[in-house]
Amino acid sequence: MALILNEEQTLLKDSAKDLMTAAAPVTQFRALRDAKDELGYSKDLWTQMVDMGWAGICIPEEFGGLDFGFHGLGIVLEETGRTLAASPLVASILVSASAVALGGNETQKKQLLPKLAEGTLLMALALDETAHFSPHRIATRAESSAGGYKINGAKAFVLDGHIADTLIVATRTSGSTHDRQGITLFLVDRAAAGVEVTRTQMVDNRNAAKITFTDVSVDASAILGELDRGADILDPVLDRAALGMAAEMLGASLEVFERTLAYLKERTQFETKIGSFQSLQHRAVDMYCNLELSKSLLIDALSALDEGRDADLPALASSAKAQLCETLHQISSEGVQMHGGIGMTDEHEIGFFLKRARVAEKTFGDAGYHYDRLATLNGY
Amino acid sequence: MALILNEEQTLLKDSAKDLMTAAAPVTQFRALRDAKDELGYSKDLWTQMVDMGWAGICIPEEFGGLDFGFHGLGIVLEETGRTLAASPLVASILVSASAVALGGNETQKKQLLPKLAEGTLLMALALDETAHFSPHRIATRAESSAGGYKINGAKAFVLDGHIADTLIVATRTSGSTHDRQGITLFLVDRAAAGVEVTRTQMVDNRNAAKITFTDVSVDASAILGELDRGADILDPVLDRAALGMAAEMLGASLEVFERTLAYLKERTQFETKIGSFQSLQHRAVDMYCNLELSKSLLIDALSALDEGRDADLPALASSAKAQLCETLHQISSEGVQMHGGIGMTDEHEIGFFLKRARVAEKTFGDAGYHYDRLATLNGY
Amino acid sequence: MPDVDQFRTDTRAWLEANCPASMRSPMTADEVVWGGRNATFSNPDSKLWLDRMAAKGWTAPMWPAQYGGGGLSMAENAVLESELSRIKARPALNSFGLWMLGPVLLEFANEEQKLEHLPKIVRGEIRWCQGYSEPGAGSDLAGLQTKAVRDGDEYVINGQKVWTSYADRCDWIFCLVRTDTTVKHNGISFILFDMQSPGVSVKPIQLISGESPFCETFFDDVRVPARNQVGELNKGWTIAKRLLQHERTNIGDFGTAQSPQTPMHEQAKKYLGEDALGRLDDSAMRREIAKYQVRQKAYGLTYARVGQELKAGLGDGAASSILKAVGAELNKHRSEMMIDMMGTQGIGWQGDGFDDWEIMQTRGWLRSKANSIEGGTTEINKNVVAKNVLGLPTK
Amino acid sequence: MPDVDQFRTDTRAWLEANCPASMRSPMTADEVVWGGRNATFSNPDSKLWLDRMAAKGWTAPMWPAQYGGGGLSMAENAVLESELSRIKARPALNSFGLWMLGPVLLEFANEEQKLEHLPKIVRGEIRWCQGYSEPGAGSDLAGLQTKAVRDGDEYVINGQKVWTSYADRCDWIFCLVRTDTTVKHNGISFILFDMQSPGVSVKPIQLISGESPFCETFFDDVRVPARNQVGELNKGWTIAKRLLQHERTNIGDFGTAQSPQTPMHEQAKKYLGEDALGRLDDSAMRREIAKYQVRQKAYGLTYARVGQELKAGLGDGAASSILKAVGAELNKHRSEMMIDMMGTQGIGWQGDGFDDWEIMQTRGWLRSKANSIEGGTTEINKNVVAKNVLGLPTK
Repeated sequence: MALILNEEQTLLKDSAKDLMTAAAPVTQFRALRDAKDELGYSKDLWTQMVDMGWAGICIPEEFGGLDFGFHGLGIVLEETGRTLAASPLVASILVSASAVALGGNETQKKQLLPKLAEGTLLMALALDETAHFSPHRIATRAESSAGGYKINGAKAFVLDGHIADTLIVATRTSGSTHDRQGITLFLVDRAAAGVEVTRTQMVDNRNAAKITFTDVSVDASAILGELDRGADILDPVLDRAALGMAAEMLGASLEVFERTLAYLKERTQFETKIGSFQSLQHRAVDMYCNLELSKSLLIDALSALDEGRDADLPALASSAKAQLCETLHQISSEGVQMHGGIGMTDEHEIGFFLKRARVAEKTFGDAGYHYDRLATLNGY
Repeated sequence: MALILNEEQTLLKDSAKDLMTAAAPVTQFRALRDAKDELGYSKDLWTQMVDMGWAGICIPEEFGGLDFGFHGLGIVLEETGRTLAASPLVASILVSASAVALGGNETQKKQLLPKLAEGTLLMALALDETAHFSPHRIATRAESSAGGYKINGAKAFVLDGHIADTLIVATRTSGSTHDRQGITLFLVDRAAAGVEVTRTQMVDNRNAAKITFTDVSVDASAILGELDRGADILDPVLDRAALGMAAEMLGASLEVFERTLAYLKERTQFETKIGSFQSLQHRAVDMYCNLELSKSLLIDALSALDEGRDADLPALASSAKAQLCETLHQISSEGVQMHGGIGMTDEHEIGFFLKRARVAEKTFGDAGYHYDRLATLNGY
Repeated sequence: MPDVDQFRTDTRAWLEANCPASMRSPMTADEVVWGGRNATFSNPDSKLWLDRMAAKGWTAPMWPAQYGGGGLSMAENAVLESELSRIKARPALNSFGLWMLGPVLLEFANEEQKLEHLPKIVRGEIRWCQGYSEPGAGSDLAGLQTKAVRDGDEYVINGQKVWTSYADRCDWIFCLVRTDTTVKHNGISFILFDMQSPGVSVKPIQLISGESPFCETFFDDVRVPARNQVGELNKGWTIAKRLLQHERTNIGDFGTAQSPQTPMHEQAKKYLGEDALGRLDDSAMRREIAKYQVRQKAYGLTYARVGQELKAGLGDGAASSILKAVGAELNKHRSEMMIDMMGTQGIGWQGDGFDDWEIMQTRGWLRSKANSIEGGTTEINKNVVAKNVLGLPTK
Repeated sequence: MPDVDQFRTDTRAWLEANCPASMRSPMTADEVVWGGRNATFSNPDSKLWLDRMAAKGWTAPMWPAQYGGGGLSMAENAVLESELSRIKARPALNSFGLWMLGPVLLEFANEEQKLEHLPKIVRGEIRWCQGYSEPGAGSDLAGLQTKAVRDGDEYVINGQKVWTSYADRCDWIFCLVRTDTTVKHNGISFILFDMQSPGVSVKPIQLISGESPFCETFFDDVRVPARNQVGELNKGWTIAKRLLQHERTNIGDFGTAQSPQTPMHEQAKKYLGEDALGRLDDSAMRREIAKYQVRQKAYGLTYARVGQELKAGLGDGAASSILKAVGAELNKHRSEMMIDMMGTQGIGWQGDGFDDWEIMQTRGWLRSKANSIEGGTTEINKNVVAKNVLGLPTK
């Protein structure tokens, strides 16, 4: 049970921090936002990330990846979280590449993973249908039709849905709306007839879309995994997704905490540094406690994946995501409050983290979702 | 909507405070506890209370009471809460006299209310059957038998059950265990054959008992209110009970707050009064906020009763009890923490309030119960 | 009180004749009349209504008539208010001049200043803004650094203000300036000047929630006649504090001002659904809403209670000291709950996929974060309550 | 390391031969061996086990042999610990002398003092208590007032200590006394004396949770040989602080030490029931337990992580600074949840109607309130973390 980074991981962390600081500071995020960029991410930055091997970081070597382990991706996401870097890393690699690697047949893996690893293919998971994360709540139907399937339905909050080349679409092929059984995943070309993508502008500028499917025809070979057994892929993929988000959220939490601490040491009012006020000190310590607890949960869960402690993963992933939701919620709110008026201005960067916080909380399940899941997993 | 006391009420408050300070300081409560007194309250004090008219404070004049209004009883209970005075006021007057006044027929009122008002008859409500307040969860059965009824079942946490002369017993005469319909209240002589009373010693020394009923025979004339319609009496009685407890809890909260504030101003560590530490100051302000909010809820709910705003009562009573549970929970905990080591000793009085707090929270529904009820009342 | 009865009769008749029908309904934020040189009236009746009320001095009913006010007694004012409220009349004029500057001019200004400025405030001719906060002087307002240096009959002003509400639309500013750099509170003066003076520039502030009425205001060698100083030299802090009392009274009123039209649990049901028993299909949110509703109710009752206590001459209204902090926390909490229950519909910024109401919730959530900062931070508020109300010692 | 291998073989053999079978099982609080003049052994094997271990010096395995210790190297000590743990051997002796006083005597005492006291600690002959806190000196320990005045070859001690654990059963006390009243930290000396000295009296303290090991200890003209002073005159604060480090390390370990045998949700189901899907029949408590379990897990992992970091020479173990405060809050919260889920069965004091486990929960809840007070309050702990770990300024 490794709770510290090994040498390779430490090197990765350092290089990730270096790249983010140099190539993707928060000013770049602001520039993308203000330019109302159509892609919503920087292709240059993505190329640099791919060059570092991050797109293939947890893809097996035989499919063109680095096979560095999932922990490595967590390390990278923590650093991208610190600068709010926009990239296809979450939707395309953390989620989609995981889904293909876990559920794809050899043909699909050979076809998709190398392109994902080299960053030329972008993918996205079209899952949510309501405003609340509930992964087995699938009403979008895929019905047999002339040797293939016809998909009808609507998806919301599809991360990177507007830039993906290929979508993984969760559909219902049997059972009723909340059943775990009866969900089937399909690989769907975004350019296919009947797919309509509407980009949505989230409060944190995170890239997402709503997508409707109207009589979209797919071949039976487009099924990822087995018919009606999509949840068997979905569940472990979503554990990885939650964990990856938790890593990103730890990065954001650390960044806000460090910036706020620096501000407390620098801002003078009443002829004294405001960081000398005991009530602010105690609140800073409360944040620090949450950060240290969060780090421990996250590193254990990431290690569990690489150490093959698969049975523990659901509980560990839910614990980490739930705690990071609490931690980032607290720290992003306190960050603004402790910065005072300046923290309320768009000109200051601290507010970006508050906005990112709430979107990240809702992405792949909020604290409430994961607490409930943990209780169910533990049998109560 | 009176949110301040009128002149009469102010006079009552002053005289209640005077009596409690003089005749029932916390030292008296300690003495009763240490003496392991069989009654668990002071008969002398009860006589003095009765002489002040408190036992009859909300009993109509025609039945020997003062008809001063329910608000008056709230005022008195707030003051008894400040000194933790043990008396039959809650079980016998707040609860039982209310039940008789609201649900009794003329015969019952004539027979019981004058004696209650003069303090010679003590009564108690035998309601709870589990460890959690759930007033319609009645499994104790009353079955028709030879022109009367036979009662079988077990009751827990019957306040003053060990000293009551007459019990009001909630039984099920139809329906199933959680139904509102089908509950019948019976007046049962505590000395009746088949009634077995076991006094329980609560952490705060509050007087309570467990009572079992084995084939206890009662006449049909012993029914209080109507057959199967006991909840129609129970519900408004329990609103009054919750509200009375909230008043007592406000008194306890104020007392702990004032004592703690005094300690913060007096205790010196590091050559400075600990009350000058900002984190303690801000926590003291948080308590003060809760106190002021609590006062407002309570006085409005008490006024509502006297002003005949009966339809509002359930929501107001639940709001007041829920808020007072939060307030007293917070203040009693902070009281001990801010007193430091000395607050942990049995020799110091502050710990008594912590113990009373948790028992009072559980009495007639804790915060969780009342929040749920409020949500149901408001239709969500 | 026969006079008052007569006054009521007269007032009712006058209002009947003079208050346009379209002024007898609630108004939107866009319809508020702020006056000023560039006053806009979305409805011509608004101008008519303002002119008629101003002519009677009833935009400032209790100010003395010689300064353009209505000259009413407290009793008469109460009648006027009740008659206005009876017909649901809109306020004819809303202005910082009326509820912030005017009262302190009446108390501290000289006769010439009163005669110059008060009538224009009453008539809505000049719109005022407030030059208080600076980038380095927020909670510690008295730490302000904007300097006014005497040069003959003028002051030369250099420095920067921030959070100047509507500075880009206002005509004049009442401003705190440093006239002595060797002392703190006793080196501040209170001065009035025209925003069109050379050297004044204004830059609107974008908030995390979007557009805002706030501005940064810069003074670069702005020359102001020395006679525009109100009160004594270096005694401006006394005036500043008095004026802040008016401001805080106004900002404290979050909970009621921003309380939602539809009860929160109705919105919750829309986004979260209900079970077979009609209960909200999210037990944690159900509990949280109930908690919120209890505190919201308590907050409103505390407002009312303090009012009754003061009216009855009971107590010192100490409980009012907590209303700003409690109100700010309540509104922030309400906003967090709203976007939480809305799920991913609560975190949209603009454009496709979100309706106007949803965007308003998200923006409102972001805006609410300032509730515990503006008009005195919650931290400062608690310091003050600890000291002044609870009597806790300072170190 | 052939020596260590040999040591392991020898140790295993010795333990096999010398550790009585009844000493190879978990023990109850009553079975703990504290030693001392009036030592009690609920099982004769306990005495046998103590004597055998003490003879080898293995009650203090790493203390030098000349003071009765085992003289083991770190590597050998690790072997001994693993072998003891392999057979689940009970600690032969538990004592403040071993884990608090001994280490500082080794560091600060003179040769005579070491030879006098350490062997008796190793053999469990003398049981020690700690004379630190006073009624007026809690968080501010250095504010202590118990005076020691020199009189020839003796000190005359007057004053009062509080929270002296087991003072009523201990033989000697290590005590902080004021030897200079004109300065604070530099006027404290560290002194040892026999609790049977004339003038010493002890009064047990009743806690809100009931009986306790704590006492008040009074000194009335107690005469103590001056040679019992450890270290230099007026330099006792250095020793006191070192000793506190040992104490705090020990007290921080709440969460694990007091974690319940049965998972909390099992107890919850017993008192609250479950629904048709096997979920706890109280959704708010269900959520709260999940939250608690996440934090409890995080707390345990943080302990382990700090250990791994220190072992790997990474970081400064700063995270360990939060463990006491977090552990205290966790345990307090757990206790509140326990009595809450138990309803009226969680608020019994004693006697009919409550079983032993229930009473233990109630008492444990009350006792838990001290977690954030004893061994340094949470407030003091946060001050220290803010300053030393976060580097926040002092005023």
